[in-house]
Amino acid sequence: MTEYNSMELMISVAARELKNGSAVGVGTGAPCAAAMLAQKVGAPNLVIVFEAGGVSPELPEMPISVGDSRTFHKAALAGSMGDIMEYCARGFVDYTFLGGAQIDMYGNLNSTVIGDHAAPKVRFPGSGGANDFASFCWKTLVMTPQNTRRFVEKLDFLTTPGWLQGGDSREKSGLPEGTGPHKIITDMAVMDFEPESKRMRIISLHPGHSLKDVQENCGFELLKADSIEDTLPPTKEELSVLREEVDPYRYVIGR
Amino acid sequence: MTEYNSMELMISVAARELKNGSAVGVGTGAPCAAAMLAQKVGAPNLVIVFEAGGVSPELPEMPISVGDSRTFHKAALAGSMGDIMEYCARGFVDYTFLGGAQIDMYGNLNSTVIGDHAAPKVRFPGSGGANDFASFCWKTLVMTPQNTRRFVEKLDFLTTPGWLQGGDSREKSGLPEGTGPHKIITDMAVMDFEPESKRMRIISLHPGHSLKDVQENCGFELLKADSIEDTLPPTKEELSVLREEVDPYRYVIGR
Amino acid sequence: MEPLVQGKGPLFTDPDPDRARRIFRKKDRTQTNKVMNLKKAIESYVHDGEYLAIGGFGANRTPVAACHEIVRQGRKKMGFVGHTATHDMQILSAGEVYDRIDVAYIIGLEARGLSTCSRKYMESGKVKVTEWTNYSLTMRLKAAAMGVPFLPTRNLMGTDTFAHSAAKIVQCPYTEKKLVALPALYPDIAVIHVHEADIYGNARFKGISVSDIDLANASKRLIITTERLIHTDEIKRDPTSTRIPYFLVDAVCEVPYGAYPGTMPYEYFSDEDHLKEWLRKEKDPDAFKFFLKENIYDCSTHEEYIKKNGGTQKILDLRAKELLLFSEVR
Amino acid sequence: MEPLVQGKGPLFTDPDPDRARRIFRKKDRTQTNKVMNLKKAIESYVHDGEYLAIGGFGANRTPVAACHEIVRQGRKKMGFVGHTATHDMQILSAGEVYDRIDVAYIIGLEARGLSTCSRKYMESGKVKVTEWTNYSLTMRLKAAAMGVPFLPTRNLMGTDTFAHSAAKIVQCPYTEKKLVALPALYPDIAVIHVHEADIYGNARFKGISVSDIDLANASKRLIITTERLIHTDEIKRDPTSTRIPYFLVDAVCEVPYGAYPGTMPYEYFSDEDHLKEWLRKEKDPDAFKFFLKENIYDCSTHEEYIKKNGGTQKILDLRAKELLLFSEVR
Repeated sequence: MTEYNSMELMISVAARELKNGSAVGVGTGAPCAAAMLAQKVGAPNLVIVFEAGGVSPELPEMPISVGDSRTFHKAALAGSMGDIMEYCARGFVDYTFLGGAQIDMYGNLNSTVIGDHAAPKVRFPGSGGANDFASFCWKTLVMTPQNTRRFVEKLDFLTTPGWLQGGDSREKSGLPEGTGPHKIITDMAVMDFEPESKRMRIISLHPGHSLKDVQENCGFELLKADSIEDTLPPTKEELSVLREEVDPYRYVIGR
Repeated sequence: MTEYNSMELMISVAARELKNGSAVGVGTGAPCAAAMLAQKVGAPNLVIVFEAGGVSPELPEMPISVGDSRTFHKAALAGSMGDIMEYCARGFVDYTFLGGAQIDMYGNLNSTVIGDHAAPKVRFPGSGGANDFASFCWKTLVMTPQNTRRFVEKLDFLTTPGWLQGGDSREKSGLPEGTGPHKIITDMAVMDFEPESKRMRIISLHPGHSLKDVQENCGFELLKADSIEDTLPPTKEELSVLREEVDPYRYVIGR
Repeated sequence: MEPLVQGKGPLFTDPDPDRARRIFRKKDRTQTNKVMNLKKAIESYVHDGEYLAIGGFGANRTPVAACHEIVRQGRKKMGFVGHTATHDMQILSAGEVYDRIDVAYIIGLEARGLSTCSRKYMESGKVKVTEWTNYSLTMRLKAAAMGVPFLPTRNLMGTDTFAHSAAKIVQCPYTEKKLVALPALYPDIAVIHVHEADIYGNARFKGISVSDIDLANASKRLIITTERLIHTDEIKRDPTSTRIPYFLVDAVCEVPYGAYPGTMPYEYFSDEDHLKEWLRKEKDPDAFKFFLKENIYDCSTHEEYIKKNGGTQKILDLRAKELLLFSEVR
Repeated sequence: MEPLVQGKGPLFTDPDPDRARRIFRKKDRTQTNKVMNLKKAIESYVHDGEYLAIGGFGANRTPVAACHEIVRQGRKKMGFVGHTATHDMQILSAGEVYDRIDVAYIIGLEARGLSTCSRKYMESGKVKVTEWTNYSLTMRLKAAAMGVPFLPTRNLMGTDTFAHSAAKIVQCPYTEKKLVALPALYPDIAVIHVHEADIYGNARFKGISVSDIDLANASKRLIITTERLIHTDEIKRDPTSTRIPYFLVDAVCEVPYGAYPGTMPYEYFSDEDHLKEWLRKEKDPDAFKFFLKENIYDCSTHEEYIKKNGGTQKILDLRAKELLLFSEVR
């Protein structure tokens, strides 16, 4: 069986979530790699949009910025941030891929501060377009390495909405109906959210990882699906496309 | 002294109101002729905007439509209706020129219906952009032939805001501060509005017209300025530019 | 946000963004060949009783061929957005296509005069009316495009236009100023005429955009009629020039001179003689009936209509009148 | 329209459209030659304590030369809109130009990593902060552009981002849905970098517009830096391509490679080596001080800065990396 690293696994698993004929709003790095991989393996009609204005580009390589000139290379439209967010707000964009410094059991994300907002221990970039994408796009996907520092009981700051306090709290908040976190893809497992409580739930384990590992590397109690799958490792095709076409310089998948 | 008709007089008088370095939102016909005349006689830097999106064109001839291709001929910008109305809403447009089927003593205009709105005797085009221009532009100018059918005590329908019910009623209504009707130019006289009551007031009489004529051709009582001027007739230059450059086919000024 | 006052006009469309989102969610994002003839496009996407919007500005970059086809196919009981509706409305009135209308500018053909046919129909009592203004309707489309149920503006207040609208006056939570809240307008179907489009529906046009970008975004279905098809490579070479991306579009119809007898900027100017003939013929019901038979009902295509009115030579004459092509040499 | 909830962050600018209208009313509409050098433009139009906005997207079509000049002239105590502020913010932080900021995206340079200098400054306690999102700031500029005190959106709700914003949640008068009301943002001064402008300020650029059209409209004063001047006849030949009309503009500065070391689409790609050097040097205060002296304080022009970093040959290399120019031949 082919060797692969955990980033290659996460990107491959993430790419499989993106259905052909749907649209995804992505940032730079791993999410963009997953979208590019999906386009080249089974979802040629996946529409990629970048918050700065690029619509459906033919990406010649990984962008360094969601506004750099790669993001509208041979695009259908080089528009505005307003155009992109309006597509999202109107329900045209099916998925978004996000990450963050912290995530909680409801899939809420922190990318703003560690410590008190008035005098932060660490200041992060803030929402950027994450809060917008997570508010408007139908399904939010999160790709992140898993550990107890990242997966926390309580966020220092709720930057980007997941299921908020769980249950029907998201819908009650006023955010568009039918939107919310869909799957969390870590270096150990895939989680979804239990339909009633909206709590994070393990649905699939990556090769070599046990339920125990996953729980030990999480700062809150994870629910477990009735039947837990084994994550399919990256296929030969996924790996070769990822390594040769998507990220030949291994910016994202590393060495 | 040169011969001229009342339309030529009205357009010449109207053109003098448009200061160089200001902006005006106009429609087709006489208002456009006045703006074009102003540009060629003393106000070369008058900016003309058309509600459909044309900004600062070099008009090769009178447009037939405020959206035809003349309205952005050698223009600074061929934009959108939103662009134009946003300039107006932000306070960039100093004047607008309007007309209507009926006008009252506060400069309110009717271009919607004669009779009951539910079952109108006569249906007119409606506001178009008139209500928008009159709401947003600083000064509304009206050019209209004068008679008791047009100048009425009570409008059948208040399409476009003048001073509403007079006094401070316009400002109280919520319309942008400092906007409102400025001058009414008829085929007999020029009127402004008395600062307190905001009632229409004669300030200048055209050659050959008396206060009596003007009042007799008005369905409501007109106020009179302390000193009433004699309207300067069109100059030789105004007439030759109007006849030879602005409206050579006499679409507007007639035969 | 309790409204302080509200207009008494009927609201013909649903401003709810969540219901609209469910429809937009279902729209296919795949790049598929959407080219079809106009007859097929109108049959497939324009239905009795729906709410219709026509792009352009009255008789400028207006999908006239599509208006003829809608009348030819006998659509009825439609809602219509009378947003500077001039010649387009004149055609639809002749077919009595609509029975309710959001009015900003109707009946008139601007400097050309008023349409007897449109006026008679509007005075017939057959049409429900709500009053607005040009900018109000643009903002209503923009609200829909932005996926919000309303947008605030500062026009309309103090007038009967407001009183006969379906708008509401609210108070600003920051400045306490009064503002008009304009409800989002999501047309069921819009038709927009452009200079160039590819087979997927990526479309572009030159000159003023009027309200067509917001209209394209707001409409649940969208038919593009285009002067000519271009290859997708040309779109991808210059994505800055794209005005409408393909995933908003349901059908692409190549209709040369599709805006005739109106103006298509940079292509041909309006046929003023023919438009005058329309206005003249409308005054005599029998003559007008025959005129419509001749020019719409007996034509199977827009090309036939143009042939009857001068054909290629007429088009060349109108191109010579289009100063955006010819101004330098005058 | 009583707010249901409101954020506790400070509102740094006045959303009142009538006060803004009085300022826009005074702007000269005459076509006058506004060409001046960048030093003069920054001296004349950018003042201590004012609220500043920088166009483009972080390190893409960003007026970097203007940011250097603002730092060189020692502007202080400014407000700043951190709307995808990346390299621009990194420069302004080095000069400690701002002491209050509306945050959407700050500190980071996206895939390149985080700026130590920006982060330290943001953690220093010297800067007042209000939280927003990219779209929220775009909408705040659009509200100002539209001359209304707020616009409604459906993001932010339920989060600490909202709690630390200056936004308010209101109820829709049509659907009773909760909406966020975003207050209009009128910057005192904005700088936008473009491909081409004429001497009056008619400006155009290719590629994504990000939020620059709304920014140009919303700003009380506007400086355009341009890769090159073009003749007004070229603007008038193709008014569809104009993005910013002249009467919004106060100064036009011709600054070739004015976005270096960022990307200027269709012209040159970003100088990733130099941007990495910035990030590296920031980690050592003394080295960084020297780096700033070298690259900003001791340069009298942007040209000098580029010369120090490879000059013409570097630019040619970066042009070769710009795939919008070179992709076909790869």
